[in-house]
Amino acid sequence: TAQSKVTIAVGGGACLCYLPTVLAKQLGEYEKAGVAVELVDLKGGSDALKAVLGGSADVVSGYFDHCVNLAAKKQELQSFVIYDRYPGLVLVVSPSRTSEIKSVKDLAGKKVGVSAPGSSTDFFLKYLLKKNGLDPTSAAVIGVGLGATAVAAMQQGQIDAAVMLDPSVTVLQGSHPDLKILADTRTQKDTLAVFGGEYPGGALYTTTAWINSHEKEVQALTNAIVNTLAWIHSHSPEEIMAKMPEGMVGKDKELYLAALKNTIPMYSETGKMDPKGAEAVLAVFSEGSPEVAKANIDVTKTWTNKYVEQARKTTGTSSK
Amino acid sequence: MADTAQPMAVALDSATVAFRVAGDRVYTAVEKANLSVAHGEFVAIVGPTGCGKSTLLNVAAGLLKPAAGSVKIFDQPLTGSNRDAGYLFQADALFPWKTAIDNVAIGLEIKGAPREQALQRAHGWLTSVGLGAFANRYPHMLSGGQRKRVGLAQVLIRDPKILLMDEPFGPLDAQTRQIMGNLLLELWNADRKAVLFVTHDLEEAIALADRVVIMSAGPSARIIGDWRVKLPRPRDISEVRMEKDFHELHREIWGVLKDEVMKGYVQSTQAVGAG
Amino acid sequence: MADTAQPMAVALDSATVAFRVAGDRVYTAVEKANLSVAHGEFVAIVGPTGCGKSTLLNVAAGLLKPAAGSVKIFDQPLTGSNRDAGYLFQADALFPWKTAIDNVAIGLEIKGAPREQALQRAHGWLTSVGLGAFANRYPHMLSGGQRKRVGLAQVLIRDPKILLMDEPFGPLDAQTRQIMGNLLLELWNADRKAVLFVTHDLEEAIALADRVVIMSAGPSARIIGDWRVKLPRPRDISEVRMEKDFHELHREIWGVLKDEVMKGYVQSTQAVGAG
Amino acid sequence: MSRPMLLLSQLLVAVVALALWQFFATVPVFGKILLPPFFFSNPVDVGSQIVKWFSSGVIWKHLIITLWESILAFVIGSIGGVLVGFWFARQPRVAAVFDPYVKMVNALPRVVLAPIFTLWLGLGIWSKVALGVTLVFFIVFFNVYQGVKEVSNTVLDNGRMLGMNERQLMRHVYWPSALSWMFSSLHTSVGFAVVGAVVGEYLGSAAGLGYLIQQAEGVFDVAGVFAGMFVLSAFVILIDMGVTLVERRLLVWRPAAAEGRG
Amino acid sequence: MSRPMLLLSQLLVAVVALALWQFFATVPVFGKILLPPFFFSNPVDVGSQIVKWFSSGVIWKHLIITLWESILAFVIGSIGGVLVGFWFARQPRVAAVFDPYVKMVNALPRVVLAPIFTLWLGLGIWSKVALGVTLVFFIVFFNVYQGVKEVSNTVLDNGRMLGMNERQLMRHVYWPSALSWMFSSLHTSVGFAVVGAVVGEYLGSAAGLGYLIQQAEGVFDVAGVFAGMFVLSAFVILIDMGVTLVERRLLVWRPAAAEGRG
Ligand SMILES: Nc1ncnc2c1ncn2[C@@H]1O[C@H](COP(=O)(O)OP(=O)(O)OP(=O)(O)O)[C@@H](O)[C@H]1O
Ligand SMILES: Nc1ncnc2c1ncn2[C@@H]1O[C@H](COP(=O)(O)OP(=O)(O)OP(=O)(O)O)[C@@H](O)[C@H]1O
Ligand SMILES: [Mg+2]
Ligand SMILES: [Mg+2]
Repeated sequence: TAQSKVTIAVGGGACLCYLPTVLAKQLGEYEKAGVAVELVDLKGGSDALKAVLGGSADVVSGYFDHCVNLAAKKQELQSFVIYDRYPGLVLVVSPSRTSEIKSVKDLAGKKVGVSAPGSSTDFFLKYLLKKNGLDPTSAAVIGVGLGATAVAAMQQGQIDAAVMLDPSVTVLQGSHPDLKILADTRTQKDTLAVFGGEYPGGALYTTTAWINSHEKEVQALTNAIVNTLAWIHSHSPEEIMAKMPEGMVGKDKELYLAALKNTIPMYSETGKMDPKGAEAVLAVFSEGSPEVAKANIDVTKTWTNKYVEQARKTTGTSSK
Repeated sequence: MADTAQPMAVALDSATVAFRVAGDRVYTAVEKANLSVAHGEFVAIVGPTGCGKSTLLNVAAGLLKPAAGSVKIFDQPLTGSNRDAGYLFQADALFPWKTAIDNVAIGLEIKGAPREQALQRAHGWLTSVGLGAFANRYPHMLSGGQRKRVGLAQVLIRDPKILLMDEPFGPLDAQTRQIMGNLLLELWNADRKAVLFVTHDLEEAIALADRVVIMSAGPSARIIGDWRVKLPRPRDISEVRMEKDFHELHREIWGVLKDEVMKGYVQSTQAVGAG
Repeated sequence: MADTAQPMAVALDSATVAFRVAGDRVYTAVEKANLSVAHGEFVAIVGPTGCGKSTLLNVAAGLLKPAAGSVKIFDQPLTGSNRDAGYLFQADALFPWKTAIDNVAIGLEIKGAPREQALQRAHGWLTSVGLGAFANRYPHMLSGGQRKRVGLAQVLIRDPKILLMDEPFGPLDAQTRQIMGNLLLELWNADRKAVLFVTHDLEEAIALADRVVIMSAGPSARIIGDWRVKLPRPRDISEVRMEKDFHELHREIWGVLKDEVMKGYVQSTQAVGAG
Repeated sequence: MSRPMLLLSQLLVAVVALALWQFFATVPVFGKILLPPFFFSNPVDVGSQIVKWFSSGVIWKHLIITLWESILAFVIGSIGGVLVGFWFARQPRVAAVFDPYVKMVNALPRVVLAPIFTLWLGLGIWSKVALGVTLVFFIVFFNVYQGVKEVSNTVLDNGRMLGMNERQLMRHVYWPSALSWMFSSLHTSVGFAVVGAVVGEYLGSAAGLGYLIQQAEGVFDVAGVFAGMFVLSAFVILIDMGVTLVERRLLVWRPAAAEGRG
Repeated sequence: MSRPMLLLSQLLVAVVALALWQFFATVPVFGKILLPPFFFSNPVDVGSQIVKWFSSGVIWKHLIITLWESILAFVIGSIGGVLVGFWFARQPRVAAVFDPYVKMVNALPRVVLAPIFTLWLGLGIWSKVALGVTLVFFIVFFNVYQGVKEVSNTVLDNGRMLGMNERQLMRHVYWPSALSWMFSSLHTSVGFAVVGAVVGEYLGSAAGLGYLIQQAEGVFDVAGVFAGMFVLSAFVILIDMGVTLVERRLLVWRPAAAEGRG
């Protein structure tokens, strides 16, 4: 059959949280499933989303929370496969403040870095503050990005804490082994503690209209991702790294491997959405954004497990 | 002064020209100048430095609008620049990015002449002004007098009906001046143009012109004299100076001019509101 | 020619000046020129247009390096620009961003004179050249002759030991020319400077100078004549022209010059490798 | 054109542009909205956002920070550009040697340099100023460098013959002669100074218009993004007017443009 | 300075700079490494990265895309700047009315506009070209606009008196007179064209040097980032040499700089 072409906009391809999308391409899973995929890197999740809404890409590989967020803007987006079951957001204390800041409560009146004001990291911080009985606005939010700027700001103590993602966290841990971590949603324990259930991170999602008119492609993409997830959980981190393109691994292979080991538990085994997780996303965003809170969002419309279930039937994947 | 039956090539009717100097102050350079040049007439303007000769030429060229009075070219009020006139500027006005020959040829090219032909004729003109061998030089590689001659060729090649010339022979030696003067007279004889010719050399003015106009010193310079030169045509510039009439006229005009210049010198030093 | 016991203010020793024109071709403007000006001597240079007068002045000013030969100023080889000389350029060289008075005062300010005093003396000089009332005009608001006179004041106010003047009175009327000439002579008399004065007006050259130097037509122009003017000092320019010696000398020089110009005219039209 | 006429025409242009924007953002043309509101918002929303900012006063803090950064970037970058431009123009050897390096540095994507600026200058205003400076500097530098080289040879020779030393030539000849070149580059770089400051804030900051814009962008509030950009642009006009005033003052000596004569 | 001498000096500067970099990146001064390798890498690593890219040939694909984008941005932006610059200079009314708007647009942070370019032009090269054009255009525009206004009044009057119509004045007077202004802006904007292209890629793309740099940055591979920027800058020099060649050809008529005379 003639392969249909799909462009996937990745919200920052270097982030380990998006690894399954790239790995699927490296493993040839997309071709096997019958789609030709082009991966396009964008600066962040919201840029990827805009590329899809504007019609220059077909599918977003990014954080599910945008689907909920945009439901408030009357944009119908739906995720069809979830590859991160934990969000991977880590609240880290600056090495020079380890002694002062012992818990989230101590963040009141402090400067906390997020990737950008209004981003997922920002909402996560606000949610944590609220959950710990603080006013969500009691910490000064500073946008520092996710990369070297954030690391520099942390190392120099220009900010007191930050919400970070891998590999930045691992980089900091490398130079500061006793790095103080207040919440680590790369792990099941903290995720459950913070959100009370699995909390979806990276997912493939797109407009409902596109899903409805491209069922075949959606199914193929789902198959590819589900197979890739199975592959990840049946191989060692070294084997995974060996499959990744050299540019994405970089020269510091040990760093990459360490970060990958930290991240692997976060990848979903099934690709399915946990309905409680979706509710949690709505709860988090309602906390930070009055607009979302007011919008009466039906969160079940923002995701579907239909294709994952179909995938599991047809491919008979072995993972449980 | 000139008879008005025939259409005048250039007719300034009580033209006043004022310049805005610092702030709101206004310097009246020329006041109520009446000057007309008949078709085929050669008029020379002589006057003390800074009196307003270039200003009058600019007005006739349409580059400067008089504050009061009218300018007519062949009986038509002048608007915009004067399309019938060729103007040899007092200052250097060659196109620095064109070689001498291109500077001359451009006048024809603008009218749509094919480039080949324009270049050929331009070369002829350069030779006439004694610069045949300098055709490919850019202006900055020419001497002052050479640049002036390229300018002369640039104006003459267009064969305009009215010639405005501002000290065209200023930076030339006496001998070259005569050669150029004769060249000009020859052309003018062949095809009578109206010429308005500014010079500081009274002898040159008399030798060339049909009429010599004298301006008073500024500010508010006026035309204070207008002599008809009754020497026979065609003239040869070096020979005409030998004639008795020439010397009489020269003495007469010089008498008026000399006083005027002295007056101007004193005036301009004290003039109120000039600066 | 001039006696060499005394130090020469300017001494060009077989100076050859060549310009690179298009590509590799070279145009030799002046060839093996020997010219010296003694301290306190007034030398006029006359020659056909484009022969190389300005070029010689540029060499004496240190703005142009001769291809061969030496230039000495007060017996010192000249390197860089000539600090002892004041140079009135043939082309317009005023600072367009300075008013007339600032243009004149700058010569003093550079030497460190207080501004107040510089302005006061500049005003005196502007008055001397007949422009006292135009002190606050920017150059583009002045007529050609007015600009030249500001330039004159700019050079003279510095009181340089050597004066290089390139057609300083070109755009002035005959009367103003005489006034300026007398001004120059007066200054020169009071405090003998070495003057190198380019002009196209042979009468002016004789009336002003101690020596008149004639150049041949280019290319490869040479100095072909050097006349001593034995008219008595101090002179008044308009009166000196009445003397018999004046006329004899004029006729003599003119004879040489006239031929040279005609030759130049023919030559420059045919010169090989000029363009 | 008289002054009121001019203002009227300018107003007209603005009104027409806003009307077109409003129209294409709300009314479908051939069944398609040409300026989808998700990307373009619409003038009414943007306007009300601006009004809200100013009436509540929240904007001032951000605006002042950004303006301050822009002005610092503009001043430092211009002074640097002018100085180095002059220096290069007067030291042709230095210029020849460093020429390729200057051009190389000018081609570095400033966004990538942001972490280094943060490292050196922290997250405060100075890292943003630095980003702006790297834009302004080159624009001014190249123009001043060329401007100094364009000095009329005759006027320069005259300066030399009047006995000016290098410093005096600079002050009395090169500087005034290069002024119109400099001002041309200043008009360009006013905008770039602001861009530098905003992009710097966008890459990491705690306040400023870039921060506001980024915040709006994070929650897909396009009206907020556009409002931020409008406020920004309006203030650029103010700074530019300042530049024009200085320019008028310094260039009084220029003949009026040829337009005025015909 | 002779040509080999010049090249030698340039080489020397490069060597010294690299040596200093290597030194400060590896040897602690007062117990502190001044250029921490995490942010600055070191010349050896960067060099070996470049060598690896070229020897394996992976770089070519990216390089060609980026160069192509830069050249398109440069050409389109310059032509646009020249045309609009001329138009404004010749239509003082239009210029007066639109002047503030041009300045406003110039102050928009291009980074924020990226999503709109993606919307209109897709994720391919054209959205990057657009970003570059918005930088190049303004730099060229402001200079050409000023350059046209700087035409000598006398020369312009001469053109008029020779009977030139507006088109001929443009070709024979304004254009040659504004050329040196134009070229000055072109030298500035070569760099900005590349910056535009790279930033565009950096914000979203599947190939190009900006993509390489972004990838390297994502895994904290500073050597990769610097290597990308070096390769970029080197190619800017090449484009600029092309501009200089054209400039020399078009400006043969200029007197040599005053330097050559004293
Ligand atoms: N743009 C201007 N602004 C103010 N005054 C001006 C301007 N142009 C000329 N003038 C003044 O007008 C008067 C006449 O100038 P014009 O150039 O016509 O003199 P001119 O007779 O040609 O003198 P010259 O023989 O020196 O060339 C002069 O006093 C001059 O200062
Ligand atoms: N930069 C240059 N490049 C080439 N040739 C030049 C250059 N400057 C001057 N020349 C030539 O050198 C010769 C002498 O020029 P110069 O300016 O000295 O003449 P001049 O005697 O002052 O003439 P004029 O009386 O016309 O001012 C001329 O033939 C001129 O064409
Ligand atoms: Mg005049
Ligand atoms: Mg000369």
